[in-house]
Amino acid sequence: MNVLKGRSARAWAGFAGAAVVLFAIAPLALSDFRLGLLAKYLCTAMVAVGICLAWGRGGLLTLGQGVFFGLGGYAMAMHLKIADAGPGNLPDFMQLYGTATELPWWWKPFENPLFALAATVLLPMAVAALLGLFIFRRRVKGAYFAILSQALAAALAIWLVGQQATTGGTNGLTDIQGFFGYSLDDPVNQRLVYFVIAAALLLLMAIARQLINSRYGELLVAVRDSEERVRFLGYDPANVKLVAYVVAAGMAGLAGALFVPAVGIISPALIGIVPSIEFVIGAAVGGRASLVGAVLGAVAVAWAKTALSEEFPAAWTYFQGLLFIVALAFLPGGLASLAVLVRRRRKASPAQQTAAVPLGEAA
Amino acid sequence: MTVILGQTFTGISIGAVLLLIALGLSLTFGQMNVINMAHGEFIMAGAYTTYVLQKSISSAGISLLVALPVAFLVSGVLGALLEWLLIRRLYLRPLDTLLVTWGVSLMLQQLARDIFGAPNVQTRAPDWLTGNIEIIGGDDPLTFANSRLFILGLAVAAVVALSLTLRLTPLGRRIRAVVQNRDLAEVSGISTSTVDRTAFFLGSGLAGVAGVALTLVGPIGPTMGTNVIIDAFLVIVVGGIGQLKGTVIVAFVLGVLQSVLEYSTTVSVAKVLVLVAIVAFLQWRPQGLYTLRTRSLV
Amino acid sequence: MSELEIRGLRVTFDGFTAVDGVDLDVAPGDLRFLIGPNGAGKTTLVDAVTGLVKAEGSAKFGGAELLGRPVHRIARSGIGRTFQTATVFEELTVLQNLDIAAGAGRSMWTMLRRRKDVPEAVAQAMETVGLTDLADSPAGTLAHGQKQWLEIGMLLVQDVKLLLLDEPVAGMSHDERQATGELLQRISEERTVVVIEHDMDFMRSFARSVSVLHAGKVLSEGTVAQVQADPKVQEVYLGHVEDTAVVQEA
Amino acid sequence: MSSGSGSSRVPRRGFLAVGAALTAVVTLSACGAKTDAAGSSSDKAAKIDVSGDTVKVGLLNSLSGTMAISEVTVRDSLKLAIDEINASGGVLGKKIKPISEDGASDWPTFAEKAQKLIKEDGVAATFGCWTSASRKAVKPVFEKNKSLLFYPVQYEGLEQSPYIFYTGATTNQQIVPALDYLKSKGLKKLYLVGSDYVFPRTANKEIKAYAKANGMTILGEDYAPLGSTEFSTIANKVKASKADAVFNTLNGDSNVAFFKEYKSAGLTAKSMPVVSVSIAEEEVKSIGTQYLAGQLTAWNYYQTTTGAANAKFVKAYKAKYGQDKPTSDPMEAAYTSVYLWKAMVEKAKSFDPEKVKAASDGITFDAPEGTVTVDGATQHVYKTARIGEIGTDGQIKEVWNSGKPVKPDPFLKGYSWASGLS
Repeated sequence: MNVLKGRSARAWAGFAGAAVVLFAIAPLALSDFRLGLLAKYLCTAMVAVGICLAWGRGGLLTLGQGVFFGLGGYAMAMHLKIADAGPGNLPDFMQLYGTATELPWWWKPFENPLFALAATVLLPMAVAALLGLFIFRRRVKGAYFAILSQALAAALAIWLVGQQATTGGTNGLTDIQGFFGYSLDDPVNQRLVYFVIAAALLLLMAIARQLINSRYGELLVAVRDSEERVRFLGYDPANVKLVAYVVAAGMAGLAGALFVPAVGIISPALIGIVPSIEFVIGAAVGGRASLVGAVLGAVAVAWAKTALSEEFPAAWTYFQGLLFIVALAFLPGGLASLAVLVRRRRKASPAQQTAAVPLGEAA
Repeated sequence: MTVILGQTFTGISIGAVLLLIALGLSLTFGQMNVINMAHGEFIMAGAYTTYVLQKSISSAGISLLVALPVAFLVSGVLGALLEWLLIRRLYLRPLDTLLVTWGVSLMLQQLARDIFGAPNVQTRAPDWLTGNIEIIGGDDPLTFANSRLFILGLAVAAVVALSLTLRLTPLGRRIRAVVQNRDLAEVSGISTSTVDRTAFFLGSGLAGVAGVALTLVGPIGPTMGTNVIIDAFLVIVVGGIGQLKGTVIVAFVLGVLQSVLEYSTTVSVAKVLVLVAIVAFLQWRPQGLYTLRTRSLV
Repeated sequence: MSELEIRGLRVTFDGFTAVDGVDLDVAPGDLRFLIGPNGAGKTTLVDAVTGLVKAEGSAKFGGAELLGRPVHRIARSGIGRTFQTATVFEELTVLQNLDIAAGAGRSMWTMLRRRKDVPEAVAQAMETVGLTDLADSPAGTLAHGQKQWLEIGMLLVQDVKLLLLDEPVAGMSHDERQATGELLQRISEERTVVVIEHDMDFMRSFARSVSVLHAGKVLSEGTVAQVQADPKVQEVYLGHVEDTAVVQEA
Repeated sequence: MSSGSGSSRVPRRGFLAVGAALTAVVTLSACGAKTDAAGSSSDKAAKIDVSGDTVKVGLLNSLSGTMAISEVTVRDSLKLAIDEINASGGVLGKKIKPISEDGASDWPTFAEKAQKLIKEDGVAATFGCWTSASRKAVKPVFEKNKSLLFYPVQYEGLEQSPYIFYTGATTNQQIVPALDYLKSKGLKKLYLVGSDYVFPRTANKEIKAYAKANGMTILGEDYAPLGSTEFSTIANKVKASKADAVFNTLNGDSNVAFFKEYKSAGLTAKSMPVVSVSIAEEEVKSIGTQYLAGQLTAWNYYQTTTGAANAKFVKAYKAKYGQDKPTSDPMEAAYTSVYLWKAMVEKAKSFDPEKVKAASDGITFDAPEGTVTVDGATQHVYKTARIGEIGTDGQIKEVWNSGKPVKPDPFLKGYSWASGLS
């Protein structure tokens, strides 16, 4: 029990430490521009939290997270565009490219801020639930699931591009001025957005942590490692996977929604196959099964992209390729597994090694 | 009438291209269950091989014909190399293979950019491939493009060659043995690692051949592989893993479906509809068109 | 306590008939051994009863038809099984493995909370299969025999009425077999147990009744002595019946 | 063992920590909101770094990703112009120091890098962007920070940002003249083929309005997803339509596949000419004259454009980047844009964007394409429209030009047929 207490104390300290870094140190140490970048990285980290849950714990390689990120982002951006335009007016791009004189019906509900906010999370979750229900029930798994996810990401991106008059086409929704009444021009409000994102990330991590430590979390790992076996224990693995998939989708949706005020744009380019794969890489590098690893990995990879591409654009591509190869082929547990190794070596407890114990007590 | 015939031919020729790019995958993904995202870059390697050969052999016709075996070798060796360096460590982790080979594909693309430059390069098609054959003349003519007929022929030849190899040669028997029961094959004295590498060589080599064919219809550039790779995987998934006939049928069905939908709607809508149709189909038959039913352990 | 009742069960794979019209009754409290040469259809029979493969005919447990129902529903109706190769959740601890096995009926709310203590049934099962000391070890680190026991423990906490065990003592030492056999005898007092086994010695020591399968059909049925005396059985086994242990194979 | 250790004993009191974190958020964000209550800040133009003897300018182009093909050439010609200016003494006595950033063909990255150039580097102006989407993504950044962007590519018009100078053609300097040309040749039945994005869709909207007013008919309109390389169906449709000519707004890779299919379908420049607005010398090189010879393009500049200024530009470019590198319209517009900025700064005697803007009207430059003049009202440029025919040598030969620079009219206000468009 002492061990348990020690660990929870450490996690408590970890959370507190993260809060201090995110809420006190980063805002003081970074310029407005760099803080804005950090906000963007934290959004990818939020997606990584969901990926950690669904992929790391549940074994579902979610190669379509871009879809949910995009749905959340578009839901948020649609509301903000309507709000920017003001009552009775059409968003700027519709006036430019469209022929409609009033909002399309499927835009109308987003006029309501509460609906839009709820939709950023619930819409991706609903889509994920529908898809998951079909896919997991029919036991489409592994490679099929991954390729289907990619196909869907591609289909959504192509569709959005094709509907220029109502979705902004390739441009996406840009030039977002305000965030629920606060002007995004103002650096103070940009900081506010950053704080909201940082808080949301911590909240998602707490939710994920609770799920991972719960009985459900144990069951999820069991499903990942041997789905059929779980079935013979009387569970329907489809439901177990569905929960993780839907939660991950909701997290990606929230990330997309907060990405919009932080960066000021959402576009089909953020939805397709490539961004969907890029969401995964951060979690893979940091350690897909470790929450902290996945989050730090996502932030580190996003940061490396900015830093490297500022200096050597071509090098970034090589480096990114190399990251995938090294992290997955040679270090499947990600950087987090290195940390675990180090910790184990320091303790080197002999108790762990004595696994083979003779029988006896059975009778 | 000519429109229907024309579109059917177009669909078949789209199917032939799909078939060529998917054929190599039917071996590496279908038989060996390796999701190799760098397959598209092996296609690219085949196309660049054509380009390089054309620089040294001035006759477009001869260089194209020479390119077929050379591209097969170049891409095949690249594939075998990839198998030896990375994939053999990952056979038990198919999803990790996907991401690792995605990394490889990024690096190969950048490599192509550094060697050949970012812009597309051009190859000349031989004159006998740029024209077309008039099937119905007159005011409303029906023509079949020579390049498309050539690709169709190439695809058919490749399918025949592959299925004969798998069925009749000792190598083919070994590949099938390893696919069906790896452990048993191993204890029966088959070197599974050699078989894996050979199968990868063949599959990747076929990608090279597809690359040569693509120079006749599309751009030759660093990203040409990524444009087609997902479609190719979908063909295999819908056709059923490990089923050559499934791959062939599905390639042509998707090709015709695509061309009909493109004609009656728009290209974007057609693309989306085809993808949705595939998802729906997999609801109905999650294991694809043809499946091997076996008694499986858990 | 209910009875397993199989009538005219047939399983075919692409034209090959693996199980060809099997009739089988296993009474409550029985400890039935299914034996037969490789390819006799033993495992396929169990697969069919537990919903893993499609089958024709009828398989009823406690009067309820099993065929055509999804795997997890069959499991929930009180039927559990193990596999030839022990399948436990290697990355989870012994305790976690057992806790999951115990929990198919848990509410959403319980699932989403942490496990606070060790459930009574789990503690008991750990005691029964002798893994209490290893409660916090990952199952992947267990010895082969211990994994088999963990699987049996999982069936116990799952509280199934019918246990279908596929070669539960494969790879165990003599002492371990003895302990396992005694465990099965005790378990079968309250439940129905069906064991697929190649180890004739083990079968002779612990079986209450035996069914011999050959080429998808039931060849012979009865007590150990009856079956061993059956000339048809001796013919099938080409005299190997007398050997202490027939090499088992997948 | 596909994944890392599932270390399972994990802290219990996560929620407590979250509680603490949330408290922190509420407190801090409350502070943020309060400071804002004063209202939005008004004047916060980015600081331009003019310390020392250099002035920085930003070069914002995709150096990686799908758009790198085109945008690298723009970056190269921007650098050429900067080198030339530096060699002749710089601007207001300061050498220009280019800071190059990679937009990576990704619109949010463009916005991010634009912010970096303005806020971190303190650039006096930024040159670059190619796609409309990237321009739309950075537009708010430049407007918020009151910093200048020079955009060198022909585009779909309907835009006039106070902080962007458009040195490429707007529609009335490229598409409208091309239509005039087709009309004058009696090619009145058109088929429209384009990539599925903003420029083609907007351009085609204008083309349809023009056709309606000028007795031309549009027989069909097809869009292919960006990067699409399967054009056999579109070629069939075009062929079946029996149009007089095709108006092509396809982009990038798609052009290669389209022209290969076009030829396979038996269509030629003689039987059904194609007018392209996105195929310049660089693209001709990668598609091949085998497929392109005889086809038409509409631009404001070709490598073959006559005049001393162009001879000098082509020579300098080839000397710097290689004899086999062609020059093209967007490259020329980019090159010109640097000189235009220099002239504006010198007239304003300041790097301050507001003063530069104020000085912009009437600035002229003897560009490779001929003399160009900045229209201060629209911040576009007067340009000469040219139609060219692609030759078997890969060069584009001018077959028609507008005679004098055309006044930019991004909203087509001077055209009655376009009244319903915006």
